[in-house]
Amino acid sequence: MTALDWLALPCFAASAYFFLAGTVGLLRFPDLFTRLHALTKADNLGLGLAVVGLCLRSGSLAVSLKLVLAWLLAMLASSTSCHLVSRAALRRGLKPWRRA
Amino acid sequence: MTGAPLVAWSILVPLAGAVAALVAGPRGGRWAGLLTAPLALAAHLGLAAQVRAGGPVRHLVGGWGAPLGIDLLADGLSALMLLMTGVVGLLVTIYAFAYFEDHGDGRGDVAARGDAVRRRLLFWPLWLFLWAALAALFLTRDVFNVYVTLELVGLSAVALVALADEPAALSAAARYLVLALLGSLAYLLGVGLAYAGHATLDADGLRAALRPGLLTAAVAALVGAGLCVKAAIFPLHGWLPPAHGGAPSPVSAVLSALVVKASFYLLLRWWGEILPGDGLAASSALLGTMGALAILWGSIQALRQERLKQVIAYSTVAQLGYLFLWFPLSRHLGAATALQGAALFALAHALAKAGLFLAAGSVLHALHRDDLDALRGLGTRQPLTAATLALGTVSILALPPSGGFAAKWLLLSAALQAGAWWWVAVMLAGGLLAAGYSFRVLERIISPAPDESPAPAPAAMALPAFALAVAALALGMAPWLPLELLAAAPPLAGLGRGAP
Amino acid sequence: MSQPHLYALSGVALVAIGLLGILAHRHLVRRIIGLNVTGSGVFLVLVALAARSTPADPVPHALVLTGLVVGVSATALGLALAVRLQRETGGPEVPEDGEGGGR
Amino acid sequence: MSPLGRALDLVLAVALPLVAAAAVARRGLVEAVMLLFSLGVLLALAWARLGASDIAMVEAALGAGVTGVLFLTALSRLDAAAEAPRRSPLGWAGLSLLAAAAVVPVGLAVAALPRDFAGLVAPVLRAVPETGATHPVTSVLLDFRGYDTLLEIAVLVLAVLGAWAARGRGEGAPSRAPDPGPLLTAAVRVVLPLSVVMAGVLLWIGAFMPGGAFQAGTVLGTALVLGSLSGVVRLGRLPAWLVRAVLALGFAVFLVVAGGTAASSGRLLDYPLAHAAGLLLAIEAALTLSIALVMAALVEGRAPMSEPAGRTPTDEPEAAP
Repeated sequence: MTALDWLALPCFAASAYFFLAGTVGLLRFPDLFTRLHALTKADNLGLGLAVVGLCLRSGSLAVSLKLVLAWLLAMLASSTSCHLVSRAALRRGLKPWRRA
Repeated sequence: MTGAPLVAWSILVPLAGAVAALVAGPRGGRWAGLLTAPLALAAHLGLAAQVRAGGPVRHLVGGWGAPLGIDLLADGLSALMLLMTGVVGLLVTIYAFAYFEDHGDGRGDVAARGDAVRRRLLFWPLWLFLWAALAALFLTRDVFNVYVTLELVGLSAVALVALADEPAALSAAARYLVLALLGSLAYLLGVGLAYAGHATLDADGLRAALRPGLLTAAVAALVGAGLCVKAAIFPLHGWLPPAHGGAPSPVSAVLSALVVKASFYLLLRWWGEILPGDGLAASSALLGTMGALAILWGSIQALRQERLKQVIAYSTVAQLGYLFLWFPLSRHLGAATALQGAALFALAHALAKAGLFLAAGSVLHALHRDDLDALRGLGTRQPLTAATLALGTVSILALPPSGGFAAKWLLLSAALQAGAWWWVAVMLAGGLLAAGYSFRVLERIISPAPDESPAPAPAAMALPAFALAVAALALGMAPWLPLELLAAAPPLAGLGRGAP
Repeated sequence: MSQPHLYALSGVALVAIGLLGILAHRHLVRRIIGLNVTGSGVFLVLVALAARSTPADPVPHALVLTGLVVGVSATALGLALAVRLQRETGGPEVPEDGEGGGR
Repeated sequence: MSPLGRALDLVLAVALPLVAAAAVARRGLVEAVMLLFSLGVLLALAWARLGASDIAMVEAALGAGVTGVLFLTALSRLDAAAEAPRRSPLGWAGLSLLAAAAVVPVGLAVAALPRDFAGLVAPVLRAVPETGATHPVTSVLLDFRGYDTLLEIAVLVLAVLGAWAARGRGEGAPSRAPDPGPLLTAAVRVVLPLSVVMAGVLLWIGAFMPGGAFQAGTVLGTALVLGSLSGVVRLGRLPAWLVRAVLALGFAVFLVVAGGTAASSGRLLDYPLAHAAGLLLAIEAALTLSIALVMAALVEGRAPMSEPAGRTPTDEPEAAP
């Protein structure tokens, strides 16, 4: 394994951690808004870290750029859909959760 | 064969017609149909003449040849099926040209007028796609290409039924769609397994490669089950009467006359040509039994119906059963006669049944109802339509000199040659029951007319229907014409299995 | 078990599950779901068995591409029919098999 | 094969039937449909593992994109909240046994197939240089088995006609977002041009690597659907004849090539070698447009009948805001 591969390893580990955290949040959080929060924030960060790791390992600028583009598009999609879902929920009168 | 690849034109012409009809829209679509039909029939006729004169015609698509490419083949049987499609197709086209123009116009509300436009827009491309799909199905030798043509046939048939308004027809279309898709997936899995074992999708390649064994048994079971589901053979026939009975009449005619033959044709190719003959005894007997039950059950149900189109539709369930008697008969002495009988039966039934459904459409057009009592006095009110119903029934009843008689005669003699008296008994019982349900129709036609006399259907509708019924009758006076075509390029060639 | 056989048997399981869905439900949309599962299973069998050669056999890949497009077409038609059925008959259920018509 | 890859295969092969079973057995309809999408995503992974990247691409675009939108639009018009009637565990067991029994012979036959299989790999690779493409799957799709593809396009056009036929009278356009909101509009405005570029790239590279008309067409079609749902693109405003013409375009071009080859060489789809690459590209470009419009039309769903006779209240395009 080269030095770059070693550098990529913590990125993947951190990425896996954030995906796991996001999934736990999706399953355990109390309402729609907090779940969306967990899903988009943590997963986007996790995806970004995975992209960084893959860029380090790819050793090619062209591939790295494509990976970054994929990340940007995924963020665009997730933030848009998160916005749409939460807005629809708000308009239907769903009240955000508050600690009792 | 350069310059006259009639095999290709037989498929391309209706396809081009379908595209033209789609682009032409609700106004011009019917003209595209009227233009396409004679051209397509001409291509089919030319191909049949070529086969008759020079034997089977093979067409290597793309010039590759199997196993890499797809082969098309016109032998006697496929040429015969093409002619059936072409003749019925042309006459139904002429009928539909008038039918869809007349229907809905000037009566009913705005939504009904919109419905009429929707039908005029969609019927023509759908029907021409169906025509092309049938031609492609009858001509291909590639078993995966068959899957694509089957889906084309199935989806266009479902869409044509969905043009109807009756809720019963729509539910039937939904049921048919599910069954047809399940059937084609089973077929596809069978074909996929065959490829996974033998690296070819060509019918002749598979015939050479398949040996009795586990793989072949699985392939046969999947292909057989898939095609039986699509063929609406007893006990899988439940969707057929409401779908065929509830569809617009030209659609009923092509479904009953042509579409039901497609799955049978493919089963015949697989059981007769592709699968190894040893080990088919049990499945052939099973298919024959299903056919026998279809004859009896379909005829009994036809006796109980109160609407003309339902009677005709149940008669299709029964008549399909006769075709399935080919499977057991093909395994005995007299196999050659059985094939002739089945081919002629398919042809005669197509002509007669299309004529009957079109005539029923003319009755509906004039009276807006088709219960059997509405037929009273038809003989004086709509003599041509009444004559069509009578002549078509003669062929369905297999009375001499009709085409139905010649076909049933051949099937009966094949059964006698095989010494299979039980199939003979089933056929005779089926004939008696058919006499029963036909009598209920004919008796009313000749009974005296009620006072009211609504305007009959236009001649452009009555004449093509009559022509079909006359053709069904004439077939019985010259049965050697199709049989010579069959003999000029016999299918199942070089096999001799089961048949001496 | 080799990789192709593993996936092929997984595909056979999908076929059975899809069939189960078609048998168990009368709702047309659910039956279409079952058909999609069955179709995926059939495609998986084909592609998995094509992976037995190196490189993978391109012919089944082409067949499955064709099949996928056909499947989407059928799904679209079926779903349109389900919506229509709901409006005309009040429910998207496919009626039981049996002798229909004859009214 | 690496142990990690082997483990992934094992997990996928087990997860696929589990997710499928959940999709089939789930009582809520929306959940069942969502599980079907998940199955599509897992399948895309399986295709990639099996070296079928062409299929993976189409599955991702079709399975998760177009099929998803089709199901969701259908659900929005149906009573989606209705739950399937409860079935006793015994009933499920009986049906499961029936379904399993039906496929056992197939499973046995599959298991008994040899581990090695030559298939048609060698003949295909030998003949690929004689086609207008270098990517074997494209060669099979458009040349060796181009006739299949011709008929398959007919199936696609047919699906649209069938959906129009089934639609019946008096049904409006799909309910689109009443107010898409600034974020969605902005996102779609970014994604649309990108999708067009992406479709062009896929179309072009299809000749020598995974990609081609289907992939390009589905990407473009999904973008059109997205644009039409968000109100950025208004397909309803196109004249009816134009919609029908573009819909037919891909098939018509393919058909003209088929007819031309049949007339000149006597054989259907026998491309002259010198023009093969150009012909394939022309076919693929026209197909891409038509496939994209097919996808959009399937979601949109109404038959375009603008002819005067067809002017009924239900056929009027919606009054655009």
